[in-house]
Amino acid sequence: MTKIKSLNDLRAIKASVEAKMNLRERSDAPEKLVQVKVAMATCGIASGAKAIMDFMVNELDKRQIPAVVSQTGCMGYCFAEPTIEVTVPGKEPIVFGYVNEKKADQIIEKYIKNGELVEGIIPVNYESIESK
Amino acid sequence: MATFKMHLLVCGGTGCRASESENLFHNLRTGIIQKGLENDVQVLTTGCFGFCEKGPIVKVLPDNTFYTMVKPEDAGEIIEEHIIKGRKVQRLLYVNPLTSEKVEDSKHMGFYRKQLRIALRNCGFIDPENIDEYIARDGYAALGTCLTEMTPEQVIELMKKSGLRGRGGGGFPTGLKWEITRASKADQKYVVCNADEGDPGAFMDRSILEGDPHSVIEAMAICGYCIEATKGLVYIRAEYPLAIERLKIAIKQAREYGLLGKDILGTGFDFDIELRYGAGAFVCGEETALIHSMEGFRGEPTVKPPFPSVSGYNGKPTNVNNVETFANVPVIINRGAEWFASIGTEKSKGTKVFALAGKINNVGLIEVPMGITLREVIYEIGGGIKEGKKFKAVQTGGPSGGCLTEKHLDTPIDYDNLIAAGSMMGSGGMIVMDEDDCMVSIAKFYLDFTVEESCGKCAPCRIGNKRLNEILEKICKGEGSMEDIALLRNLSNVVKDTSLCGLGQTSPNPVLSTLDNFYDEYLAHVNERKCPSGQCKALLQYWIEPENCVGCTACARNCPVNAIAGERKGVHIIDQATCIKCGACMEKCKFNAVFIK
Amino acid sequence: MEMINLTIDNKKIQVEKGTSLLDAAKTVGINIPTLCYLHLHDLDITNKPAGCRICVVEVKGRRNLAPACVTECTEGMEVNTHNIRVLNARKTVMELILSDHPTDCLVCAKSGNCELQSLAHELGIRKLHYQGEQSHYREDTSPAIIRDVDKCIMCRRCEMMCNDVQTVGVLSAVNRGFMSVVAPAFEMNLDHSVCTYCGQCVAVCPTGALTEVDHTNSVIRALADPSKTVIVQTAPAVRAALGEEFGMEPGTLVTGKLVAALRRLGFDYVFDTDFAADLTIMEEGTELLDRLNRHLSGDKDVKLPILTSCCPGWVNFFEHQFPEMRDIPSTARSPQQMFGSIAKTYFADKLGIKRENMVVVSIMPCLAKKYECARDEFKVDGNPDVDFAVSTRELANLIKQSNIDFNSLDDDDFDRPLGESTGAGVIFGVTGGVIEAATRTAYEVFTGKKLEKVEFQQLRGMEWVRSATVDFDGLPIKIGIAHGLGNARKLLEDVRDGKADFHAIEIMACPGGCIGGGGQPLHHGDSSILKARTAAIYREDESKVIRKSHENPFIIQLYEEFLGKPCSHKSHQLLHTHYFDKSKAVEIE
Amino acid sequence: MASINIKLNDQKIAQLQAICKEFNNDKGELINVLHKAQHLFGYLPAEVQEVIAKELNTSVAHVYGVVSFYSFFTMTPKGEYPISICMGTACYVRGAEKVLDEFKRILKVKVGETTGDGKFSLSCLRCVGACGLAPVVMVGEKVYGRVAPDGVKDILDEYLKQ
Repeated sequence: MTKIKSLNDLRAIKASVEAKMNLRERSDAPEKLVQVKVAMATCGIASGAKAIMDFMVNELDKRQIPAVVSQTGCMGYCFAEPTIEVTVPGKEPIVFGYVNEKKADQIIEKYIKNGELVEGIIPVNYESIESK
Repeated sequence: MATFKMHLLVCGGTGCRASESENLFHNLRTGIIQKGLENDVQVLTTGCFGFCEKGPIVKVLPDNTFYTMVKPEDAGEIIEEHIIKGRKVQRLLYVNPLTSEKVEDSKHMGFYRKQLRIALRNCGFIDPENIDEYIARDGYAALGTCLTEMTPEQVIELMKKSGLRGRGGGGFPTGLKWEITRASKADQKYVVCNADEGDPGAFMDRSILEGDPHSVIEAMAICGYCIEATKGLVYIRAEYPLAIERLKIAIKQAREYGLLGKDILGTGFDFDIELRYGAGAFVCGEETALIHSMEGFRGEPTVKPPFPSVSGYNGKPTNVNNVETFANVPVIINRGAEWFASIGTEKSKGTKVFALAGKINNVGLIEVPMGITLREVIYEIGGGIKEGKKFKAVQTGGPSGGCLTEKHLDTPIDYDNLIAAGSMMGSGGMIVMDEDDCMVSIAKFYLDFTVEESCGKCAPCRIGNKRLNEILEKICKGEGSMEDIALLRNLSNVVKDTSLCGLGQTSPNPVLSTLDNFYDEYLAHVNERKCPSGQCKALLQYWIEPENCVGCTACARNCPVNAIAGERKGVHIIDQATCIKCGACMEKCKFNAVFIK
Repeated sequence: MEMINLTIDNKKIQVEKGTSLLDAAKTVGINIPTLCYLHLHDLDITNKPAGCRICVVEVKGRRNLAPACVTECTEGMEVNTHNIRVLNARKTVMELILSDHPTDCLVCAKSGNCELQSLAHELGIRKLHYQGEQSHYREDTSPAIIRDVDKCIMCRRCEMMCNDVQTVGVLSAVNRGFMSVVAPAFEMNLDHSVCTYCGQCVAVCPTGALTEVDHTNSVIRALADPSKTVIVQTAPAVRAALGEEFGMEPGTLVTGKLVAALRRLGFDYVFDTDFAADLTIMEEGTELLDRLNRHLSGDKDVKLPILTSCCPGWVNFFEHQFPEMRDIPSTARSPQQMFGSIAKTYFADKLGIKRENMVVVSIMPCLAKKYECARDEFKVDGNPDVDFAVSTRELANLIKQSNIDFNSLDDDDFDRPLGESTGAGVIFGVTGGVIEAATRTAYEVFTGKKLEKVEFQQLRGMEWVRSATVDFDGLPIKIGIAHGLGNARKLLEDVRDGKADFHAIEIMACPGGCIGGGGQPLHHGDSSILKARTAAIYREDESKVIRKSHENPFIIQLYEEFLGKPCSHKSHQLLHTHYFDKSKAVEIE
Repeated sequence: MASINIKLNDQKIAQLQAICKEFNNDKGELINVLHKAQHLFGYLPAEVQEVIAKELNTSVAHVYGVVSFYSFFTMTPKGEYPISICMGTACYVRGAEKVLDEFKRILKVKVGETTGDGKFSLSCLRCVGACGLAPVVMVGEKVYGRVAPDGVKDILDEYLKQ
């Protein structure tokens, strides 16, 4: 990693990373990637989030679905751990709770491949600072 | 395989289920099948939308229509009009109470959401182990702004204007604390992040450190700039291995980028952070105890003044803030003091993160603007009480706090209101109790904790809490008297009045607030020798109702102490002297013949 | 000086900035009760953990009550020290402390002299409203100190003394909450620790948690045994403090009454440790001059400075903590042991009795003496040179038990030959005294000249570490003095690191020297008592006709009749010792 | 009271000294040193504390005072499978005490004790922050959520088979 030596350096990094992140999130971009975020805080991991993360990485690869799987912190839905957020290009992100391997498999087969929802959706119930 | 064109999401939260969402779901699904649309439209139940007062909720995708207060008999109309004809059912649309306008697309009705995530802005959004993702979300921009465009005085002024108060429980104005530490002259000063989250049932700080460690690092650097400190220390619980790991990674990445270390962003400002580990002592959440612990001593608090801002770690001026407080700082710099001050109440600005737990459906981490009511938190965000039971109390502030009841449900939550109601904000644990919880036992639970965690330095906390606990135990056993209740109250007041640190000064709060709010329960234990919620074992008696008993012998066979006598096909009787109140008989009886008296 | 105006109990007062509420209140005749607080003003020793919460007062505008001992006065403060809220809180806290304290006051060693007991009385505690489980710990009896920590109230005075003042580091608060207590590592017994038995913990303990091992019954039994000749020696510091136990003003000299009382108790011979102190000067002084002369003649191997060795707490300290430097102190035994050794040889021979039939009792201001006399190297065939070391406090008790009206006793004189002493022997009892006594003799022996003035003011005083240069007829002799083991440590570290170039150093383990010993009447935090005792010792010195050890006729006689000359073979056998490396002596049970 | 008399071999002492050195033999770093030492030995027997005191130039009493203050430090070796029951409020109101009672009943030990065969030790801990899964039990590093008293036997069986 190179050192960030000035505020401009910092802004440049922000711009480039932001562009990359947008690329993988924005629907109209040519590279259509499915994005999966796995909540990997203590309670998530305690309920098996690691296994779900591995499952998603392996299975999406095996089933040749172009996707980015990343870890993230607590989404706040501790009651429904493990939780994952799936963003299919062109659609709103959807959070699924109580994900086990069977549910993860359904999410890939039904939702990611076919747009069919599966049980266990957790509606996002907060505002982000961007909207405030 | 079907490719659905539309989805109907029916809220399956407890609140909505109570208002017949299950029937609604059933009607929608059968309606769709009747119309032969089962391959085009998918009907699903979802988790709680956090809008229980307007339930049941139906959300239609992909057009984001949001129907509120939908009755089972509305199913037909939704299918007929919206799905087949493409016309939204106007009378079911959500009406914006401010504008009285009907909202067609829920994307434009974000304001129904009770939560606002500032401190948690990146939690569950970015990869905490990737600094780039933090930077992409405006990370380190605030530090950049402070270092290049603002003087320390200006930053402090901005913090003061924002109205941010310490989120660790005390509620001391953060900007003022920074100003005092800045004013203390010394060759070395320290920024300390208090991550010794010790309240049982609170996990806000852990979640922030696990989900967004850079926000804390950035804020500590900003604080260092303001108070002229070049060294930061994070005092973190050893019981949080994941948070420690993530924080270590984040510090390493920040160093590699030059955002920690020498000459940050070419401005000549030096700042670096080290970790110090707690070792399982709740009292170390108190800042003087925390500092002694960091110095390698027993975590015993000392009298303030001198405050750490004047004489802290190694005798040097030290600014101690907790994790959540720090997490708010970069946003305040980026968005301005006015923006932050526009959220919340007059004296409590911004949001507060709560760990919602206990007998509530949606256990989890929530962040709400100050001023929200308990009712909103419990019934709309929390999805109501588990198993539809009756709400009894909510405990805030952990062992330092008190119990709030039905009558406080509509009190706006802020620092001052909670204190006025006999509790406190604390670090943000919010434990919900239902009708099955005995409040005397709850008070005792907290006292058990305090007795365990008292450092032992001052007499009232060391011995007083022990005695309080013993009196409570006596009452729970049905051996208490009215004099004990009077003693309990006097001792609680004295322990509060005379203890050395915040731990002892607040430890009797669970006793006092239950005495105030649930005096009847105490009286029942003392006068009638009864525990109204059936939790106090010593006060329970298991009896067999002769009319229901068929003499199957299941209870007698399963009784571990052979306390139940009776012939096969004859009525059984429990010998109260032998019974150990394990409840096995009640569990095994298939005829509801065993009851508690 | 910035002045602060405030009101205490409606009295307007003005105090210097930085004054505590406790001290401010005192200026207008308001005595706020304290318990854990301890302030030895002249020694700058303070203990104020603000843990007992007895001194709480109400400060207008504050949510909680404030501990007066650590709360600084601020401008415009309005304080109430005895309204109902304060009184109720204070009494309730006291009841709490008592609820975790054994109530065996009637048979407690501290009864009548217990700060907790007096406070309970002052506060008018008549009933314990709060009762429950009491904390229990193992009792620990060492050769000198008994720890009955069930009686510990966590005032932390002993911990402060052991760590901050003495830097011995044996005691620490251990455990947490209700089970917290002050104890040695692993809650083991003191005799498994590096304890020096200086007894300063005992000297400040407000309750019966720390007391001395009591030998009074053994003494009574010995006195009652017709087959034993029981002789007693009394240390110099005892005569300057014993009177306090009988209601006399601190600083009252009771030498004559002391002798009379001992005689009434039935001792066959009443002797004086001061005699042995003179003997010590002869031996130690000779050793000093020997090393000095060798040094002056260019001997590179000679160890300088020479360190005094008459304080057993100090000996224990360096054996544990500085074993590599154990060849620096003088090999001379302490006066107590020299006395015992001479008594059971020279004097026993004179009487024509066997040593087994002689019992030597010493009256000491010290608890480490109890350990010292039990050391194996001070026994002959298992028979100790000194049988029992009894503290000043124990002696007072012995006198009371024996129905002696101490105050009405007529003065009496010590027996001869081991009762005759000089002023030099007397000043052993205060810090700087041993080295002043040694200087008086060494000067005259070294220079061959007579001292014009025997008082060396530059060696006196209460400062923790002092240094002075004495002119030995053109040769400047550099002398260092430290009292309190923490200061001894500093001085010793300087010597070790080559930062100090003293010829001789005197060290006393206890603050003030023996007059502040762990076996003295309790000062209860009043350091003016220590000053008064010091003054008394110097008065006794002044009143003596002979003030230099080498002029003591009975010392001269002893050498002539028995020992030959100082540092002779015989005196090495009887009056010198060797030291041990005890750094690894800590054992785990 | 030291419970078990172990004799440290030179290699272990060297390791301990290395830990102390890593922290510049600074007694202010005592707690960090103790954490590392406990990680190395599994517990902090008296001898370990003595070596640390010597290396950091402080008294053994001070080290023990610190060790006995913090509940994270232990002077007794834990069982092969240390069981910790979360006693945070969330777990408590969801029945952690009953779960604890069941462990006590089956293992026949009290909190803080180790079973005779050295297999299990039982302790309570404060909130692990997995309140969503209350009541929570940890066996070693593994977290078991939503544990009911009748599930206790199954958890133990898992380890007894091994």
